[in-house]
Amino acid sequence: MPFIPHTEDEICDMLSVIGADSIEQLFDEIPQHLRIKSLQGVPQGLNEMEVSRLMQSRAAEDGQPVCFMGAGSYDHHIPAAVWQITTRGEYYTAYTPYQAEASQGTLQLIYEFQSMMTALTAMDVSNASLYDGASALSEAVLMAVRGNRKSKSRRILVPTNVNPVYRSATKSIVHHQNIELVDVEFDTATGQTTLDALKAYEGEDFAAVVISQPTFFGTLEQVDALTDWAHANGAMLIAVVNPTSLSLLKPPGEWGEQGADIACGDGQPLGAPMSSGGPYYGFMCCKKAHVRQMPGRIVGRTVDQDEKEGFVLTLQAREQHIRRSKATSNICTNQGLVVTASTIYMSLLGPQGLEKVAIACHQNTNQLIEKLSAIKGVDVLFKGSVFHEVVLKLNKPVADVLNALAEKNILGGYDLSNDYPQLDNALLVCATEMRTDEEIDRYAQVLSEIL
Amino acid sequence: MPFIPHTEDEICDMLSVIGADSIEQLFDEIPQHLRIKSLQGVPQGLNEMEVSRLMQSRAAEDGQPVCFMGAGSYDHHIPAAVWQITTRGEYYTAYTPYQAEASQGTLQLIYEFQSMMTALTAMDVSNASLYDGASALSEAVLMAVRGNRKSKSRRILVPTNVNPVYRSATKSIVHHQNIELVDVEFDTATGQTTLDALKAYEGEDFAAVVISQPTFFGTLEQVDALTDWAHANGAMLIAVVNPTSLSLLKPPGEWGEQGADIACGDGQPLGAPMSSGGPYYGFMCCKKAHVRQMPGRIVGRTVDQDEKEGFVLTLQAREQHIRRSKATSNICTNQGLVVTASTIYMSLLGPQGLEKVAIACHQNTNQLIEKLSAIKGVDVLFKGSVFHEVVLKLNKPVADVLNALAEKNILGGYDLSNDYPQLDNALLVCATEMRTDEEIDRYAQVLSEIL
Amino acid sequence: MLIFEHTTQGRKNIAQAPVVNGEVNDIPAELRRTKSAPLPELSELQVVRHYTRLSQKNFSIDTHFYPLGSCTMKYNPRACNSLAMLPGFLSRHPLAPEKFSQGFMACMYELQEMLCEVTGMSGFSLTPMAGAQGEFAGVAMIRAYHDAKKDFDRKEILVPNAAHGTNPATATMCGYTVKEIPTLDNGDVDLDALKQAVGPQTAGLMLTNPSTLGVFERRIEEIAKTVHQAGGLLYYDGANLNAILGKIRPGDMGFDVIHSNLHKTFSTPHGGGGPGSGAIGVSERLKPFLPLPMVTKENEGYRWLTEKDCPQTIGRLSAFMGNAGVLLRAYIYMRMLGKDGMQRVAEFATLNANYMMAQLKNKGFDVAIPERRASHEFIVTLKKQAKELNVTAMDFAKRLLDLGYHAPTTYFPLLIPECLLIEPTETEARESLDGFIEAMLQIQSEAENDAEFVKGAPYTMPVKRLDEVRAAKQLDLSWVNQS
Amino acid sequence: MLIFEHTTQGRKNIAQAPVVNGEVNDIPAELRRTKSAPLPELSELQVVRHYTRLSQKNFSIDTHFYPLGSCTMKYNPRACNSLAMLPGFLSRHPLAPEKFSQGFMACMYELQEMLCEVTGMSGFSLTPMAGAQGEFAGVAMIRAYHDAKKDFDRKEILVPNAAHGTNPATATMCGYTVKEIPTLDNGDVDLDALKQAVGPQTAGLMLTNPSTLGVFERRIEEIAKTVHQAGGLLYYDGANLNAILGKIRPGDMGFDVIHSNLHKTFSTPHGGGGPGSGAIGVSERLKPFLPLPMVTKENEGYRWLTEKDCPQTIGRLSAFMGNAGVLLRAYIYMRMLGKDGMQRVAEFATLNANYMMAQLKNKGFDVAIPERRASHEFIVTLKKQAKELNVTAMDFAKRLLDLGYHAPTTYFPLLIPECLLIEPTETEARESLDGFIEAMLQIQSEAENDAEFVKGAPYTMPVKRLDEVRAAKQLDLSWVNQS
Ligand SMILES: Cc1ncc(COP(=O)(O)O)c(C=O)c1O
Ligand SMILES: Cc1ncc(COP(=O)(O)O)c(C=O)c1O
Repeated sequence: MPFIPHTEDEICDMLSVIGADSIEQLFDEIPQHLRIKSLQGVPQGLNEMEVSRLMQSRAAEDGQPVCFMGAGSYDHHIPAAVWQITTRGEYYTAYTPYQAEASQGTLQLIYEFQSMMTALTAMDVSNASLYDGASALSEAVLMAVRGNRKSKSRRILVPTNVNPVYRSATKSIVHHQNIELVDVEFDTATGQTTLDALKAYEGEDFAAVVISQPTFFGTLEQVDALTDWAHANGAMLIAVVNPTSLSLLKPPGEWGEQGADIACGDGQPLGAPMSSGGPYYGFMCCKKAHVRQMPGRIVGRTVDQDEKEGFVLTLQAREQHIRRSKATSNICTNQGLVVTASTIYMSLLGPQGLEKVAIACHQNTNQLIEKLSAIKGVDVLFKGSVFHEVVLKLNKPVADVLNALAEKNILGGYDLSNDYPQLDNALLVCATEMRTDEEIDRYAQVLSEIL
Repeated sequence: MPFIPHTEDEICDMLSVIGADSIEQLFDEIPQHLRIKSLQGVPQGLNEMEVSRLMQSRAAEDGQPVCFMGAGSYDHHIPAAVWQITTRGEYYTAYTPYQAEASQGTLQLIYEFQSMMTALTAMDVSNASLYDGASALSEAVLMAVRGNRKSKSRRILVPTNVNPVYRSATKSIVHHQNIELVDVEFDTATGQTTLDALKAYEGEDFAAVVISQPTFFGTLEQVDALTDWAHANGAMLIAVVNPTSLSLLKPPGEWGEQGADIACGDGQPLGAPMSSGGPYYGFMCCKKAHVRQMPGRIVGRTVDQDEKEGFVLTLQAREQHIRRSKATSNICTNQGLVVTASTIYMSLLGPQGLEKVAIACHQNTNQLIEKLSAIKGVDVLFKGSVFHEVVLKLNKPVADVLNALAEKNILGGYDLSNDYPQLDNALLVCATEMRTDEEIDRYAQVLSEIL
Repeated sequence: MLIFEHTTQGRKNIAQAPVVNGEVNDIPAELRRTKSAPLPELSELQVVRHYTRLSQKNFSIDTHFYPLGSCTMKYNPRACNSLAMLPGFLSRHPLAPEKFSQGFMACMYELQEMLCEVTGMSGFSLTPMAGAQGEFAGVAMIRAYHDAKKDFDRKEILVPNAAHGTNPATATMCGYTVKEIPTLDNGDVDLDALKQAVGPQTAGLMLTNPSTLGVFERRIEEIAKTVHQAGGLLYYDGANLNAILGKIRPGDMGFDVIHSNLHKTFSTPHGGGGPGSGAIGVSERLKPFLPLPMVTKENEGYRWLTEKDCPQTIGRLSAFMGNAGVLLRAYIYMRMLGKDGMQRVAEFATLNANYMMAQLKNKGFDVAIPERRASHEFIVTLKKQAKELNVTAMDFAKRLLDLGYHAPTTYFPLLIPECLLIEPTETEARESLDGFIEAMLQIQSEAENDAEFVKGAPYTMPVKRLDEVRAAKQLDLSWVNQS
Repeated sequence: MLIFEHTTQGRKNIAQAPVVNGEVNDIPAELRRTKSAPLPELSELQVVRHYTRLSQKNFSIDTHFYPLGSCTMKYNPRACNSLAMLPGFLSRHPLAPEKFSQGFMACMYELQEMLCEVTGMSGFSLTPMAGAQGEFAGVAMIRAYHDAKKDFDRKEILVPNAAHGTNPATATMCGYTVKEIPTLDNGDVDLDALKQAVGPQTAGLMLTNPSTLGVFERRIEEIAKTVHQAGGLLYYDGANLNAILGKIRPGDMGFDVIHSNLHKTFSTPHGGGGPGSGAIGVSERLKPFLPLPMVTKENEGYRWLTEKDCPQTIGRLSAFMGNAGVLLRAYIYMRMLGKDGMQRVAEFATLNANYMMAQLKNKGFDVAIPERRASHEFIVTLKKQAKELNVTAMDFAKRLLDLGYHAPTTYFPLLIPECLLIEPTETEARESLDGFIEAMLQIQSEAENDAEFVKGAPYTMPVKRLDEVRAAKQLDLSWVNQS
């Protein structure tokens, strides 16, 4: 019996303490006719050696192509220390820190995480994580609707250059509460959200405007002007940001006159492997005034009976286990372990290291653009500078090109044709700090052969 | 500066405390003309991302053939928990437990290790490890020469079916002290050391007889008779044993009337990966009477000032840091971390698990023998049962066959022709519990195509 | 000391800094950051040492018995960790083409199938990232189902008052109002009250069975019939699947939708607060509404189901496919257990709980529902101790920490005063259970002799009892904005 | 509690047991084990919990400042661990054919080359598995060299009395007698005594430079000349290479042979007692004698040198090629440091040591050789404290543990009474050094006010001072044979 320590003698003893004849008898309150005898569809158990063999072959099956794909998940270097420490049993196998005195490790770490996120975003406060970037945006939208004192509207302006899956997931989540996401089209020349596009909505009531920096296209928004527009129109400003970019780009807390009200995004670039899409984590920061509307756990610093510093979960009255149907969100379990990894990641890189990662990504992407756009049949779709992703226009259907690249062990990028059918043969590519000159050259070489 | 935390300000401060103008000045006692300016032949440093890329490609380069090779290093399953716990910083980055009170983790673990080794070998005491199996044998030989009160001889009888590298390494190490290893030829029909072969030496004085169980050929020795012969002739009996086999085979403490005097071997099969040959560890157990002749560290259980149980390094008067030129050995650093892994390995498997590993190895090897010996051109060289290795006789030069197998991703075994030129086209093969039926069948299939 | 307090300005850890060439000058100044972020500046050694030492301040399964009721703190096999973190899995981009994802997709497909089998449901989606998101998906499907039938008047979700907080919170998120159903003293749902409560406004009932009181709802079939006859659907909160794995299946009990907390029953680690996975399963009639993505198997191999295949889906809940790494761990665990191992989970979880309950009862503790079988967990109530000795459940909990045991869940479920909800799980040896019982007896005798001593606990933790009121009043949530 | 004491007889951890079919009946009964070995019987959780908790009872670099002189306890980069444990390296059989080993062999070859460069030697063998085995190889080569010249009368090895114990012990193992050379008060070797000692019986001199007293031997060239003129060879104990890396090379100082403790200078972890690596380098004239195996590079790639290539080799010292995993870690570390990083090792190791020495001196502690520069380490002597306060170096050491610092090396080198040999290493931040100095001052003041208190330390460790006499007298070395 894997993982079950009982011996026959112990079972007998324990049953006699209980006063039962058999383990079977312990289930006697369950209606007999509902009982099943066995789980036909589940295979026989494997021992660790066997399951290792199975998983090793499954993991090997998929290969490890050179990754030029971003679109929400990024191939960054993760220092070895990050996961070696994160998977220490004391972090890995602890529960949510409900017993604060026996959980100071996790609690202090979360406090440090919150501090780092406020440092990075220049916002006042941070929570302890949400599920991922998409769910963070949906929670931000719900929070804005709850929290905007100037507006009673349940409408939110969302540019279509925000990650399309974030938009669709947010819609799945918020529409039950009669919240409406209103599309704002991007400028076809620059990929940006323009003030002109917003002006069409002037005078209407919106709870919030969402702005993504960089956009899903990698392009950069005029964040100051857009933020000021939102505030001038009584809307809150929700910033969706890539955390890697924040060492290079103006943090949301400094956007416009007053800064963003809520900043959220996906923490994956800060120490989480791409790992087929998760676990990542959603982060959320906000202005202090809104902290009681924030969903998710929050850790506060306090003192113990001897005035010694310590950490606890705080503002729990917002949460489901106290407030139940009136909670700010139903979230309970979050993404604690990934937050642990991320906190260690940020500490190891420090401000300079993070800035260099951002610059290296940016420079590699510029180099990739240079090399690829030199190929006949490849054009850069949008004018203006990008952070670390760019949309290319090809002279052939993107799907075919990606397949051909895949045959050469290159993950060539993300095909935009499903999400943006109006953009013909558009391909979103990315080069993080991980991509070498040789890999970029080889991509260009292979692509030029394909086109 | 990788791994150096000093900032410019700190350097200035620290120098001023020292009263030096520059770091350079701290080297002013070194004769100037001997100083070098830089290390030309060393490449520029790589950051972690770069060195990861390098090592990943180096590790991938060598492939992972299916292993039918033993000859002193065995491909066993290692539970995931073993190295995840072993590489915890508290074990991985501690020094030798000189400050006992701050090292109870390591010390208790070694005491447990010693206990497990005595359990496995049925000997009285164990040390905390030597470098590897070969160095353990050489230390055992030195120990026997020191410790045998009945004999003043510096000669040791060593059957040639003992691992040839162990024999040659032992010779390299002990010959400086005028110790002579006397070869005893094995029986060509069985691969065993026979009493007849020993009888030739009857009446001569030997410090010890070495017996390997199983032999390098995988065959089994008549350990009772050989041990009794050694004792009857005033020699000590040094057992060289494979620890995996000890769950199945009679432990050296029970050989013959009195048991072996010293048991040693390589601990690799108990939780250390093959890893190109190391780190493994040598283990050594002996009768209580000889404990003061034992080389290496030993941990003892004792009490503290409050009579609380605790653990310390003991009998240090045997060791080089106290006894200096009169120490039992020069060994200082041993193989502590691998001992840690091994202790966890044995705990995870337990007596039943270890026995099953031994049986599975044995059964797989029998199956391999059956399948391979059915091929025309393949014969089993020695009569009698084996543990988990066997010598096959091929009808073609072994080197060519192994090359052909390697082309098909099979590590076919160990070519005996260098060590035993008298055995024509002899190949030593091994199947541990890791080998599946499919792998064994495939080996037979491919081999039959080659021959 | 905080990591920020180890900082020295200007310190660099260059082993982690990529090489950059020159300056960035193609990004307009007004879009650039001007001051570098006030993040800590440390050497690798300092970081490693800080977080290694910090970790030692935690209780965890790997270090302590952790009988936290409703949380199923069982052994997390180390193999699940190392195998889920094989480089091939870690480096797979979530949007990699299907052709290069067959190994991963095979695991996900088989996981879906196994979950269907153990729950008795017809379809499973793995995308929800925790129990609460699974609940959201489930209730959203209930709503989609009624909406599809143009049955727009069902505006209410019924929830027993013993339910976990996520249940009512979820109902609200899905736009429903919540009506609580009382629980009888014997732990069963008050069926009469339920019958009164159901009606044309009922969208569904959310139920945990065994309930959070640790007893099996014996009249589950009647409850199901009651709700179904009123046109509502039945939601199974599968946090407690550990109690019934391989013994009885929610699908067979009549449930229409279930989420399973894979991080409980299927032993993926809790990680100090997550990540989890709330995979969601449904009966045939709800299948069209399952959230995406899901994996399907066709002749040539595995492929993702998209909105085109599933036009009625409630959509996507996450950017990609949920917590893939957690799903892999659950998959590996299930493969290791196999069909027999799974049945044993329920058997030994139940044996351990009933043994502890019997022993504690024998030694004089009051259990909440003494006449019933415990399922995988049970409740001790310290009402008597609170009243007579002024020593509360909280005091017992804190003192347990000193004695080397993580406290059980306290003050949940809310119905039982001064309660400890105790869930030992199947992976704990009798030695741990007996040790815990010993500790409870020790505290009881301490409480009788010196109540103040118990009320001052813990004494051996890194901190004593913390001032939670001050934490909430004098908010200090970030070092950066504090100092 | 010992792991054996958690045992329950008959408990099985089946996840770790391979499937076996039937009985073994082809092995004669008299060769079989009859009683199963009395090993512990536990569940995985119990094992994981036991060894996780046990680990927390250790000080280590990852948790504490560990200024253990002569041991070079520096940061062990986590990348070295994970990269040396890549599956391709771990699963490589040591006897795998060269054709399938080029990746691994390239690392070993480049490591040999880099070690030659940093030490100024002409050839390196990586096979010795620790410093002491490196010493053995070195002295054995000295002997082989003299033997090859038929110079059989050199029967003596000279060793300064400050030397590490492995030096004289090694000389004995190689069949030599040992003559100790005194050390002057200023830390230099007594050159006059050396001149008197050398002669036709001198096989060689073993020297550590900087010595274990933490000072650089200024007259090294004269020493070398003295020994060489007498026909002896010079052995460099390279345990202390950290002090001089990239600043001066043993080969340039005139040494003929050197071992380098890769587990010190090149940061492979000490693992609670090993494994280490004592790679051995030689000047041109000793090259033929190097131990095997070694890697060489030829047109087509890398290959192993065998006895055929090296007929004069002293042979093999291990079953395969030594501690390959340790060598990989050292290789990775060296590649990360690069040429500049290596120089900085010596610079900052020296800066840290001199800073601590200066501070402790300023605060009133006696250092052993106050007029000299410290190298990478230095010595504090507590002779005064022992005499005046009856508080010894051992007492300071134990009390340091309470204050969160691992004690320096105590009572070594043997020449200096009541000594603490302090080696901070380059990877420690000033914060650690200052904290240690504070702790020393605190203990000093405790000693002045309440000597008994200090003598009772430690108070906060898992145990108080242990009875070593009893340990050695009432030998208890195995649980199995005790109970
Ligand atoms: C009964 C019950 N339902 C729901 C949940 C919510 O699950 P999660 O924390 O994964 O969101 C939990 C666990 O916290 C629970 O115990
Ligand atoms: C100066 C000196 N020489 C030799 C050695 C022996 O090295 P090892 O312990 O690796 O055998 C050591 C370390 O212990 C040492 O400090």
